[in-house]
Amino acid sequence: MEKYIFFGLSGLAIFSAIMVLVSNKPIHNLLYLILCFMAIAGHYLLLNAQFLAVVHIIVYAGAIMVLFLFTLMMLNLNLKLELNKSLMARIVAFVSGLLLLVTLVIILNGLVIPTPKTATTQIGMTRDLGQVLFSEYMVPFEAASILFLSAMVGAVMMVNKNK
Amino acid sequence: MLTISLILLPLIVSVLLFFMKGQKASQQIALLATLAELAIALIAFTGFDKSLAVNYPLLIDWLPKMGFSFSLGMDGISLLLVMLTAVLTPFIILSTFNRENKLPASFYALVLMMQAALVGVFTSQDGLLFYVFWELALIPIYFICGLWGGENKVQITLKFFIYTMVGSLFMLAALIWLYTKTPAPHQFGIKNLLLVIPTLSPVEQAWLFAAFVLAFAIKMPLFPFHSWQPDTYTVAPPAGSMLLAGIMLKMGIYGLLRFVLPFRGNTLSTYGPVVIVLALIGLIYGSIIAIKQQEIKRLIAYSSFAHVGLMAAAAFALTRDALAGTIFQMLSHGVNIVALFFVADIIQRRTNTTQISELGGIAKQAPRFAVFFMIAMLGSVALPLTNGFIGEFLMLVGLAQYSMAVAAVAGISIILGAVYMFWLYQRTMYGETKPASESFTDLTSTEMLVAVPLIILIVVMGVYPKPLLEIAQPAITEILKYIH
Amino acid sequence: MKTLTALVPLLPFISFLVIGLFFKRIPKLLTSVLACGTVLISFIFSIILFVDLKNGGTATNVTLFDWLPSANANIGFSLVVDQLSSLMLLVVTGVGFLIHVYSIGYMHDDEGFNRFFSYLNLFVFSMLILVMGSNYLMMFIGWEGVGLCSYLLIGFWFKNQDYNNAAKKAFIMNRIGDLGFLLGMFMLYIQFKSLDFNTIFSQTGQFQTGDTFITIATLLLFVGAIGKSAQIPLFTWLPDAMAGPTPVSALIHAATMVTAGIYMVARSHALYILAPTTLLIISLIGIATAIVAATIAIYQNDIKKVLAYSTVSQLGYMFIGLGAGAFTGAMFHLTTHAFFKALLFLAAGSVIHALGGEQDIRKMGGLKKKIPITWLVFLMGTIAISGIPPFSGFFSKDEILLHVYVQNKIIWALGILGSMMTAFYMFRLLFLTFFGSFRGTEDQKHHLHESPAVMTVPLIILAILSVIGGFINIPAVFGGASSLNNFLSPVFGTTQTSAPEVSHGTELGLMAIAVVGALALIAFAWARFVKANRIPAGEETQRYGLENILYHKYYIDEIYNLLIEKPILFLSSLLHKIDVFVIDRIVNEFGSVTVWLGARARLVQTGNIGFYLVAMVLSIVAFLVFGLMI
Amino acid sequence: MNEVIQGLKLMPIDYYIAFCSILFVIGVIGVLIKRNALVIFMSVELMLNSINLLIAAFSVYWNSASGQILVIFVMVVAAAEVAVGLSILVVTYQNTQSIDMNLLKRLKE
Repeated sequence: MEKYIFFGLSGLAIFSAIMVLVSNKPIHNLLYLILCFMAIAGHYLLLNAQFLAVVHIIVYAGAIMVLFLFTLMMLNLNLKLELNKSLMARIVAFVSGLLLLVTLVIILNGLVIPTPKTATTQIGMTRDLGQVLFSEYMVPFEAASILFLSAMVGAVMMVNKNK
Repeated sequence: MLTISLILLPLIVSVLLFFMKGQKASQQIALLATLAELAIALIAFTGFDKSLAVNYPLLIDWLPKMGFSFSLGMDGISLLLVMLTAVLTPFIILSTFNRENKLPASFYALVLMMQAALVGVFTSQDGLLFYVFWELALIPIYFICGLWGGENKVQITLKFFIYTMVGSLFMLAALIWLYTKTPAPHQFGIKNLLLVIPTLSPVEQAWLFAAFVLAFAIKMPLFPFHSWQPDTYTVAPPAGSMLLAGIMLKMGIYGLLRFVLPFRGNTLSTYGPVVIVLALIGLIYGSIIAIKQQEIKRLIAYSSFAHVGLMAAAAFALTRDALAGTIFQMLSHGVNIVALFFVADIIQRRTNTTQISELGGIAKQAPRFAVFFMIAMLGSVALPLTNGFIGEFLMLVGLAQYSMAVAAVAGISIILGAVYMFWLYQRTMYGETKPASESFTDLTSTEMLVAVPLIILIVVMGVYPKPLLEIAQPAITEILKYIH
Repeated sequence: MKTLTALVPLLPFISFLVIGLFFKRIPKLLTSVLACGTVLISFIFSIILFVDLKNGGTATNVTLFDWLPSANANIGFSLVVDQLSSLMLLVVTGVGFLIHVYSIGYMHDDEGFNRFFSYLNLFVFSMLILVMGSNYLMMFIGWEGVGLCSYLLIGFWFKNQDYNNAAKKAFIMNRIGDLGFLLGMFMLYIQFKSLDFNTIFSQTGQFQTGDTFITIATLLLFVGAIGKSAQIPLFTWLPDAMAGPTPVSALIHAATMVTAGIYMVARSHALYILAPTTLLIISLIGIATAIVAATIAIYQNDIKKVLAYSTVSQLGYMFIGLGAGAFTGAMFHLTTHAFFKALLFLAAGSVIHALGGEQDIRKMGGLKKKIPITWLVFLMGTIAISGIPPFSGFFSKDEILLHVYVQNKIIWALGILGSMMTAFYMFRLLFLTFFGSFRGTEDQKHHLHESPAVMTVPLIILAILSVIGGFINIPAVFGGASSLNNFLSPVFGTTQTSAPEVSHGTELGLMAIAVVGALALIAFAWARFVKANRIPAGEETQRYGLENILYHKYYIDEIYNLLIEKPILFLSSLLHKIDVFVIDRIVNEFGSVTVWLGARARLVQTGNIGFYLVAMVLSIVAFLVFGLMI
Repeated sequence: MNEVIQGLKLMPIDYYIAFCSILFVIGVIGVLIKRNALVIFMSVELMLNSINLLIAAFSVYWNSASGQILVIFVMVVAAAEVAVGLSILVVTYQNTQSIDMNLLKRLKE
């Protein structure tokens, strides 16, 4: 049962990822990407990382993708022809990518991963995560907020500069 | 404590000087600092205990996990070279007193920084520290030559800088290699590094030998790595030339004695002759080239190159006399070359030229100067009872013990040395007075303050070299112990 | 005695220091007193030391301080006065003192008066160190020291670059010899672990006669003597050295410094007698030099040059003597030669002084009446050098030739020939200078005057010594006691063949041949230059054959110039070019290559992000693969 | 629900590794072959997500919450990055009327 869910989600993710590359309209790319993210959210659920799954949906599908979409709409890029590289470049790129995959697979195959400790704790639950996050990772968490702030300021500054 | 104060004193004064302005004040402060340094060095000299392997040791852990410590100390060779540095620097500073410099305070600050670095090189007991000081010494001289030099200074100084830097990188590589071979926990102490050498394979030893020799050969310089030298000596300000030729060049030979001679047995007997041959080639080659030089500083540069060749050859002869001679010659060459560059400086200041063909008849105008020049020259051509003779005699004796033929070839330099030095003297000092030297005034009292002590040094070291020679003996024994 | 010994060289040195340091301030009178006085005191001390030795005293050894501690030996700054050095001391300080006095007059008007005397005192000091040193290194100090003084004094009038060149030539040729000396010294040092004379000579017993080591070492030492004593092939500096003031020529280039080579060989006789090959070579070089220099002298027209070549020739005789094992003979000739050659030079100086600097004998003549004292003493000197009995040169030269005769008849015959030539050119010089009519300018004629007493008195004293100097060693055949032989025997001991195995008849016959030959050539000279009144041809005259070669001194200077000087200068330029255009170029090319590579590498940075990315990915792959392989 | 999760936990970690690798490489290829800056950004997001998933998987595998915290931080950074990146994109577009990556070559001039 779980297997089927796993493979189904994986297949969906890979398919939509490929479609991101294949389709030529940016709006389609975006939609396929969202689909892919949904599949990944499913994986999180499957891992019992409920909090992550929710955050993932909110942040990626909700925030980031909307941002993309917004940019897309604002610049009205959808009507543009897809800019494609020369065939040669694409082949080279594809081959290098495959090479990377092959090496990765070989290496990761060779990894000996020790068997985990038996555990049944609900680490993916919001409560548990929250405890860890606000105790152990308090300082990085606050730092992250500063990062956000600066990113926000930066983004505004940049776009504003020309006006 | 004594050793560290020898380094810290000039360093601190140097830092202070960077924030100062004005020629007079900075001159005097610099001079006082070097005199204080000399006083400390003299204390070290009088309190030196020959029976100890390392005098005045100082050990501060720096990176203990890496076996790297701030470890200083002196044996006889170190002490003599520290003395040389301490004695010469006041003269070098004093020799600039009549000269208007731009940014005088920075100039003296750099000279003092140089002094600190040189003392550091000579007293380091730790390989990495040695390297740090070695490179530190390069920085001030780079600025001294680059900022206060003559025509084409930037290009020539840069070449000198990169060239020596490349050499020292080889040394660093060799040091690190040795370090990784020390038994765990790894140690950077020079003693530890040297003890490793015999345990290495012949191929490794050969590579290390080559790396060290290359680094020192460029510094000294040894044929055929010398081509930075004539240009640099010519273009550098007089004080820079004095520092370079008088003291800095000794770093190379000191390195040879410290790091290369302890390669025992086969490596040394296989590759040592290569160095000797190179040194001899340089010796004859430099001497012959010097004969036809038209520019005083360039001539002195080639003569210095030739002398260094003899020192390097003698160092590899590996006999007690040769080593004593090499060490002694380091000192006397330092004194003589500073005197000669001072002569060149005076001529340049008075006549605005150092072209030999434009000079002549100076002896008539300036007899005291003529005497000073004459004695400096005699020291340089190794006339008995001058300091040059003691060193050359011991070196040649040592070379003769190594091989009579080598001594004979090396001896030719005695003849050639006389040829070019007397030729130089004759053309500048004798003959009809040329227009450039017509208004040549004799030595001023400040200049006498430099000239007279130098003369005294040249003569006294030649007449009574015994104390200096004896101080170096235990260190030589130590070196020879590594070899046999 | 020890204090005395130390004071002998020290006094002139102190005088040198005082005059040298204050040469601008002290008056000439003080300089004269100081310079001459110290040498005189040294002379007196030398006499005391001599008398002590003469009365059976033993050699005095003084070590002033440890000079050079080396691995094998502690070379001390030490002096020794034994019979041999005592004899040299007398010559150096005695003749030196006379020449100092003479110089007061000769240099009186020179602006470098004080400088001159300081150099002269330094020379005396160096020479005394040379003869008194008790080891080879001490000797070498003096050896180089006198070379330096010789340089300074030859180039005394340094405005003239020709003089300076002569001075430099002298120093460098000496240095060539010195290198040989040094190498010889090294061999001894390595073998005997010492440079001390006594230590070395006492160990010579372990060597067979003709031992290769000894032969090479002695030959190398002899190279030093060749340079210092102006023998073939390093003799050309000595005639050029006449550029110096005449007292210098007398003191350094006739009486003392140039004899250092003879002294050195005599001092090392213990080694030399073990090396017959070396002795033979010494003989050959000596006779060759004697003949070559004598032939050149025949055609020289410069009064000092003639004397210079004659000095070279006489030094050749001394070496023949050494080669034949006549160490005493050589020392004897050295002594008498110091007397008469110093005399001749000083007299020549007096002539030059009288003529206001003229040195060309073609412009002299008829001076006999004008400067009678000079003429008389010059005559004494000339007779002495020509070997006419009972003047000093006869005895000393005869002793040498007698030994040579026993050893090698051919060399003896050549020696007689040379001595005949000596008689000829010396009398040629005498006749051309003092006989006939005056050939100089009217101006000079008016100024002709005898030198002041301060110059003539030393001349007279030297003349007397030249006449009677031979009596210190009258051979047995004249009923003499060979006192010099006896005096020196503690040094040379049994090693020297003091009494050649020839009958008195043969000995007298040999003497007769020499004397008759000399007289014949004197007569020939008389006929040619006084009777026929022949004057040597002028500078531009075309000369032919042998005369031309001799006049141009066998073209030796030109040959050296072509074979040594030119190639070295050429090599110097060539190597300098190589240095700049090859060695430095290679270094610079390293820089250029780096710059070039940088320029090429820059092209990789296209700015094409796609390319960067691909490169990045591929690099990651490469790293991973590399990691895998390890 | 718990049983499902228990069962899933038996899912071999290798599968996750393989899946995430593929996803990652697809992202890489996307970055390489596209010239549209927007799509390149998307591909980057894809790569980030693949890594995130792997981290989360290992976090569960090792039973350690830190991994999931890390994922959160990665998301934070990704969001910030997207904000800045997109604004750069907008500025670029305003200047060049294009979002072709190749045009950025001109930056060097």
